[in-house]
Parts: sequence; C-alpha cells; structure tokens
Amino acid sequence: MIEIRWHARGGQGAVTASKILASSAIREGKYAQSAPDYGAERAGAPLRSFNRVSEEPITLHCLVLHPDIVVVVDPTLLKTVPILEGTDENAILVVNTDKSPAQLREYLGVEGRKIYTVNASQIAMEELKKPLMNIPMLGALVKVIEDLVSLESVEEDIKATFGKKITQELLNANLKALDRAYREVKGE
Amino acid sequence: MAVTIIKERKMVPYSGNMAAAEALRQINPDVVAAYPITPQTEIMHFFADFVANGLVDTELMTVESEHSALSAAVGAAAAGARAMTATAGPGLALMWEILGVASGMRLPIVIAVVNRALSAPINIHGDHSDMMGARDQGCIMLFSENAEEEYDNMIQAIKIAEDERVRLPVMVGMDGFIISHSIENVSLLTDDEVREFIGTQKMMNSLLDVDNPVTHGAIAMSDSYMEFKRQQREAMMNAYKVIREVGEEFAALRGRKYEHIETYKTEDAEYILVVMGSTAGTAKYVADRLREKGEKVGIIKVRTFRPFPYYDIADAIEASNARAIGIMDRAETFGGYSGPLFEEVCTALYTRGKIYPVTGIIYGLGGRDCNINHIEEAFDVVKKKAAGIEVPPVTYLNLKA
Amino acid sequence: MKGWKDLEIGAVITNPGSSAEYKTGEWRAWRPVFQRENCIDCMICWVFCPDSSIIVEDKKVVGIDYEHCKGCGICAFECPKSKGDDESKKALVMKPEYLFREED
Amino acid sequence: MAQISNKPKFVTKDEIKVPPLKELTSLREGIAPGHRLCTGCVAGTILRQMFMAAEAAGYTLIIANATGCVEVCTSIYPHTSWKVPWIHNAFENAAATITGAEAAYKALKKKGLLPSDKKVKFVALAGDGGTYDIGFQSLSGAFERNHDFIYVCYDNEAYMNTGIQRSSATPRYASTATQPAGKVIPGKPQPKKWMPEIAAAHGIPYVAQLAPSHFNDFMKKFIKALNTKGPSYLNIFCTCPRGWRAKEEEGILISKLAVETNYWPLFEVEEGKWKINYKPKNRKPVVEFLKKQGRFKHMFKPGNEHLIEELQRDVDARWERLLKLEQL
Repeated sequence: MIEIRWHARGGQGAVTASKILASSAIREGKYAQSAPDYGAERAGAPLRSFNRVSEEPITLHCLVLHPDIVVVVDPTLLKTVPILEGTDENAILVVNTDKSPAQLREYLGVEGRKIYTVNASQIAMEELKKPLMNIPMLGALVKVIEDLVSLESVEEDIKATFGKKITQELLNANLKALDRAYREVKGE
Repeated sequence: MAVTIIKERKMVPYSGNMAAAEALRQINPDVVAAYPITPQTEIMHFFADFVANGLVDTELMTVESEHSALSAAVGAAAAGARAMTATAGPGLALMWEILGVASGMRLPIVIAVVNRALSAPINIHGDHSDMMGARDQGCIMLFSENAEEEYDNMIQAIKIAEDERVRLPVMVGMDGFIISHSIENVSLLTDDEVREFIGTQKMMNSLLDVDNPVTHGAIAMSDSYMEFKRQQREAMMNAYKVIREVGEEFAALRGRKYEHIETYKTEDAEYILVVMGSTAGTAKYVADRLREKGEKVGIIKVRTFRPFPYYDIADAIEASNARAIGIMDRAETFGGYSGPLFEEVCTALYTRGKIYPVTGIIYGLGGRDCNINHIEEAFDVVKKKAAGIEVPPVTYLNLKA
Repeated sequence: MKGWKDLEIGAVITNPGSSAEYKTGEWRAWRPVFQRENCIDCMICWVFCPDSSIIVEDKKVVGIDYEHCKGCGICAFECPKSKGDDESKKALVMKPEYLFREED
Repeated sequence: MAQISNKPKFVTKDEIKVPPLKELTSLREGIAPGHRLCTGCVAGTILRQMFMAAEAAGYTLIIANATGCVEVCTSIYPHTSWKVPWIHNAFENAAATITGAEAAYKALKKKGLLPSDKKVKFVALAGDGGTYDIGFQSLSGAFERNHDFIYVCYDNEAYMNTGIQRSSATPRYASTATQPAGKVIPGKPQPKKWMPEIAAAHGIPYVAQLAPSHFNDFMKKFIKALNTKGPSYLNIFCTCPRGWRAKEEEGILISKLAVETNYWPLFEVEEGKWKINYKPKNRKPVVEFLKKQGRFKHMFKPGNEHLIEELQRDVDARWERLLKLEQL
C-alpha cells in the first residue's frame, strides 16, 4: 500500500487531483482511497488531502500519518506547514518549485528522502493561464512513482471528470500541463 | 459523478455520498424530500442531477427544513409511495419529533443519515451523536463501514422497511466526511438487479385509496397506546429476523453476506474491541498488525444498532477467549457510564449471565481522527483491564490532555 | 378493545365514520324539540348544525338525531321560524333535557 | 422533456353556483357525528360546509390535519369521524404532510399505481396555532413549492385545545390563559397577525377569508379553491364558545356580527387581485361583536372605554387597507 499526503491551498485543485488519482487507480483494477481533510477548504487556506493505493482492499479509515509520498502543490507552504511530518528517510517528496532537487534539499535542510521538483506554477500559468497546479503535480507524481498509475489512466480520468464541464480547449490545456510536468519533473 | 444507467456490474471510484445517491437512483423512489445540510448535501446534488436528466421518476421535494422533509415523507409513505429522505447531525435532530411519528405510524421510510456531530460547539464532522440521540425513536438503524456498505445497506433497507412483518423506518448511517466525502472502490449492481431485488412496493392503507378511506395518526388514549407500543416492539423483533433474511438474500446476489455483526478474528481472541462505522475498518487493519506480532486480538463490528443484536454479540464473545473487552463509542451519553454502544454490549453480556472485564472508550467526536495508534492505545487499555490493572471507566482516545 | 396482537398496526382506523358509534347525545343539557308543523324546510338549522344532527329525508327536516345532538341550540337560535316568545309557533324549541330523561 | 413551467395558475373564473341548501342535503356528509368537539363548536359546522362544497363539486378530499381541537376530537381510537382519507402527523407540519401526499399522488399516477381514479383534492387543515404560529414555516414552504392543495385554517383566535392560550391570531385585548386581563395589563397587548395578506404575498393563486355564517359565500369560495390549480389559502372564522366565553347557541350569530362589524371582512384574492365580497351597508360598531364574548368583558369596565376605541381603530385600519388593496 502506498500512502500519499497532499499539501495545497484551497482553490488549487489538490482535492480534485487526489480524487483523480484514486479514480485512475480504481480504473486500473487497484484499490484506492482519496480523503480530503475537510474543514479548512476555504480558498487560500492550507489544506491536506490523502491517498492510499494498493493491490489489496483497503480498510483503513483515518488520516495518513506516515506518508510514503508528500506532494507539495504550493511552494509557499514549504516553510509554513510541517510537510515532513510523519515521513521517514525513505519518503519521497514531490514539490512544486523552481528550485532543483539539490537546492530544495539545502533550502529545507532535509536529510535522506528522495526529492523531486517540478515548476508546476510555471506550467500552470503557461498552459492554463491560471495558478491551478493540481494537474501538473499529478503528472509529476505519476512519473515519479512508476507503479502507482499509468499516465494514460490519469488522462482517461481527467477526460471523464472534466469532459462535460469544461471546453475542449481547456481540457487539452490540462492534458498538456499533465504531460509537461510528467516530462519535466526532476529527481536528484 | 456520471449521470448514466448501470447495465453491467462494475467497480467505480465513489464517495459514500455518491454511493448513496446511486442507490437512490437505482431504487427510483416515488418521493424524496430533503433539505441541505453538510455533509449530506452532495447526496441530493447528485440525486437532483438524476431527476433533472430524467433518470428517475421521483418527485423530488426540496423542502424548507428537515422537519418538513420527514413530514412530507410521512405524508407520501402514508399515501403508499416509496418515500425517502437524507440528512445529517442537526438535521436529524430537527426531524426527531417526526421519527417517532413515522415509526409509530409504521411507515417504511428510508433515511440516509450522514453521521455528524451535534452542536454546540457547531461541528460538521463525523460522529454518531445524531443517530445515537435518536436511538429510541423506533427506527431500524444500520451503520456502514465504507461506501460500498452504504450502497448495499441502502438497497437492503428498502426491503427491510417494507416487509409486512416490519413496516418501520430505516436509517442507514455512514460517517460524515470520512466515508461521505472519501473516494473508495464501490462495486455497483446493475439497475435491473437492484430493481428486481427490491421489487414493487405493496401499498397498505393508502391515503390515495379514496374508496377505502383510512384514518392515519389517530389519537390513542391510555386504553390503547401501550398496545401500539408493544406492536412496535414486536416489529423490531421481527426486523431482527428480516434483516438477517434480507442479508442472506442479498448475499445470493452480491456474493457478500450482511449480518447484524461482523466478527473479525475473534475466535481465539483474548482482547476484543467492539466498534461501529468507518473505524471498524481501521480496527481490522490494526488487528492484523497485532496478530502478526502474535497478539490475540479481535474486532466485533456492529452493523445493526436497532434492533440491537444482543444474542449475536454475546455468542461471539462467548465463543472467543476474551479476557477483556473494550467498547468504542463515537458518541457520548453524558452522565451515563460510557457511550450507548457500551451500555448495549454490557446488557448483552449481563443478560447472558457472563461477566467480563469491560472498558468504555470514547473516540472520534466531531471527526477527531482515530488512527492506527489510537486503536493500539485502545487495545492497550483492554489488555490492562484484563491484567487487573486499574484503568479509568472511560478512556477518551486522542484527547489533548 | 382488542389485545395488542389484534389491533391494526400503526393505529390505522379502517372503518370510516365510525365515531357515530359514540353517542354524544349523552352530553346534552338542553334538547331541541322539533315541531314539524311549523317547519318551512329552509335548511338553515341543517347547514349550521355542528354535529350533523338534523335529520333530513327527501329534502324535508324530519327530526333530530338525539344520539349525537349535544344540545348547543344553534338550530333553534338560527331558525327563522323560532323567534319570539310563542313556543307553539316555533319549529325548534330548546327544553331542559331533564324533562325528558325523567320520562325515560 | 418533463414539464418545465410550474407557474401557479388559477384555472377557472367561471361563475360558481352553489346548489340550494335543499339540494345539498341529499349529498354525502364527509364527517360523521359522534366527534367530541365541544357543544356549539363551530368547527363542526365549518367541516360540514367544506364537505358540502366538495361533494357538490364532485371532489373527494384527502386531508392532513394539524394537531388541534378538530384533530383530537375526530380521531379518538378506535373511532374516526372521517369518511375520507385523513392523516394527522404533528402540530406544525400539516402543509408538509399533505404536500408529501400530493407528491406521492403525482408519482404514483405517473407509474400507473393510483388505487382510484376519482377526482381528489388535497387539504391541509389546521387551527390558528397550527397556521399562524408553529405551522407557519411548513405552510410557507408548501406555498412556495406550488403544490396543488388547499390550506384551510379554522381560526378561533387562540390555542383552544391546550386551554385557551394566546396565539398570534388572538386579537388585541382578548383575555387568554397566557395573557389574562389583569389590573396592569388588559389582555393581549399586540394586534392580530394579518395572515391572509402574508399568504397572498406568496403569490399563490387563491386566498380568501370566509365565515360559516355566510354559508353561500363560504361554499362558493371553497369550490373556487377546489377548482384552483396550485395552492389556495382559506382563512375561516371559527367561534369557540368555551374559549371566548360565549353562549353555545350564539356561535353563528357571533360569526355574523364579525362580518357585519368588519371585524372579519369577507374578501378574496384571485391571482393577486383583491376583492371585498361583502361591504356592510350599515356597518355595526365592533362593540356589538365584543359584547357577546367574555374574553372582552374587561373592556366594558368603566375607565376602559379607550380599549374598545383602540380595537375599533384596529378594525377600521384593516378595512381601510382592504379598500386600498382592492384598488391595486
């Protein structure tokens, strides 16, 4: 079982990204959960969302305490919320930042853990013209964790989730943002 | 969620609310009356989409309060319609008066309850205070562990409620946000399967039968009131059998049996936790981990709270090697010994003539997380109790000291 | 009254209009006495009676349902043929019930 | 596509003819005697006139009755006075209950599951407590949702069933158990809530004020409500001999005086258009109405003349407002 914790601000779409991830995994025949930590979901307020993905049925119904992966959607949260809480040396960080993984490691003063970075804000602004970093971060996450879900499943789910609600143009922009982050994410 | 009909069974990523709404769509009730309250609102959003897109024949009444929602459901059910509503926490509290009316009039209304804490302080998150507060209003109460159970329980609820031996309202509870708003795997039945399973309602004493006019809701003086209450007791006792029968029938369709309780590794268990709702899943996970370390622990999940399965619980505990039992309540009974579940489990044991060391555990109020560590802590309390080490009568889990 | 096993569930009453079995006429302190010879069948008493106790057959008032009449006196009070002091000319006259009960 | 338009519509403006009383006597009574309403309770008369109108117009009523005198007195197990389908749910929810039944009617009709094809009309029946006060929210919601039903309020101006407590329908200076006329406070200080205008403000197709003394007008309005598609509100004057400390035989007389003094004007509001149905040629002073009732007795004590004057001003102001509304 892989456990993931998302850090974002309300309005950045992290809850949706977390749902798409779970949905894509279930689409692939896996077992998955997506559980937002509701309560502070007002636009701009820091929020968390959780995922569990497994080959076996999941019975846990509680917050993720020891995430295998931490996804930081908003770089301004790096120092304001305890993003490393509950992680061990083997944890993986996927962070939206213009820094390289090495720069970020130094900036955070982190030892151990694998760090991946992607400039999701830039991708979002270029492709979506809005600071919606959720989809790019999902793209990066999919790349980083190979066995989680395939990029194709996520694309399918994005089409199913957004398909009828947004224009084709915006849908394509989302898919492009997903794909760019998938390709542009860098590890140490 | 997709507005579509289900022709083939499939696994879907659904939240508890989506699962409840899908069940509602497949049931295709005649009348649904509801009022928005967090975290139930989504059920009605999804269902309203079905109505707007012509996927159900339902008259959806968007009423001005929960009190009116259940009142309208009473009117509709007395008219012979399949009537349903959905609510949460304070909304259920506002319905309270009419819960007793619905059960007293023996109307088979199904109520989806997204379990939420009661004010004050105001809190929108999951606990069982709402249904526990309404536990003596004569409604059958089922608790769901996850989204799929919510879906399955909603479908079974119709059949249980409408059984002529029962004719009582059924509440189907799921933990607010933890289940209602979390996406999980849900295996859906086809529309045809659900409709065939529930069948068409048999109308009894319909208000619309003007050729055979009936009076519903008469005043019963002290010369007959008690007899009607005794009938309700009988109906609840019948419900105990009917819930089991419907669960068996459902198993034939679904491949998974639903019983009043679910025992998890209790056969040789020395330490047992009794729990309801979503935390049962977490508790099972912890039981597995502790078993790996050689600890003989087990879980009893209570699915049916009303009628309460006294025999099942006493049987399960008697069949185990229990040295002590922890009973976990996600609700308070202020001034009582512990929570409502505690009282019932103790009654089950006492009436069986079995005395075990028992300890009350209160957890998860207002959505407070109950994770692996807390379940382990609960087991620690149970172990202490078994060892004769003094523990407080009630332990509050995950409480800031 | 039946035992709990035999009562209709939910206190449903399936015999419409069965309150007629309950004789509210027992309550009566004053009795409307109908004098057919003075009646013009205007139906004023009938339309105002709160207890459906004016018996009309073929559009003619034929008497009072003493099993249910509570003796309120609205019929006699409203009757256009029962004004004034001369009882013999009235269609409806209110008389104390005890006069009749003693005769029983 | 399912129906989109849900606009209230008043379907008939035809002249409604109420058959002569003699003709009505051959129709079925909807309510049986043996009910336990107090001796002289005019609610009994109101119910009978309702059924006369329904029978004359060919409707079977399906009734949801709020808790109150009528409910309690007509459904004492194992007896019922009702010859039509009837339900009591609680005090404050007659409107929600009947609209639930009405929704069920629509749904079951769509599915072809209706047990009978007779012409029916759904009626919520409540006293003033169940209407002006505790049932107000449920009533307002049902009007807004535009169900096809009639809301009947028999207004006896206080909580009579529970022992004559004041309601928002109690008129100024009436003495009740909870606002008795005392040495310092002369009964209820507040004026009566003006319910018909509140009902009309919902934009429902038909609102009317009725009095059982004026039975022709009563039945005509009831038939209009029956023929209306959408919600109707009927506010009906109901003498309570016990609560008003009036003579049992004078219930109808008091109803007449209420109309003749303009205390209880007869009017109707058809699709927003106000119309006074009866304008007394020689309007009697309200004192004629008051003096028949013990609940106003203290107003006749020397030194309390101003109380009567004030109540007269309330009545005059209401009438003036009605005249203005009629001009709209």
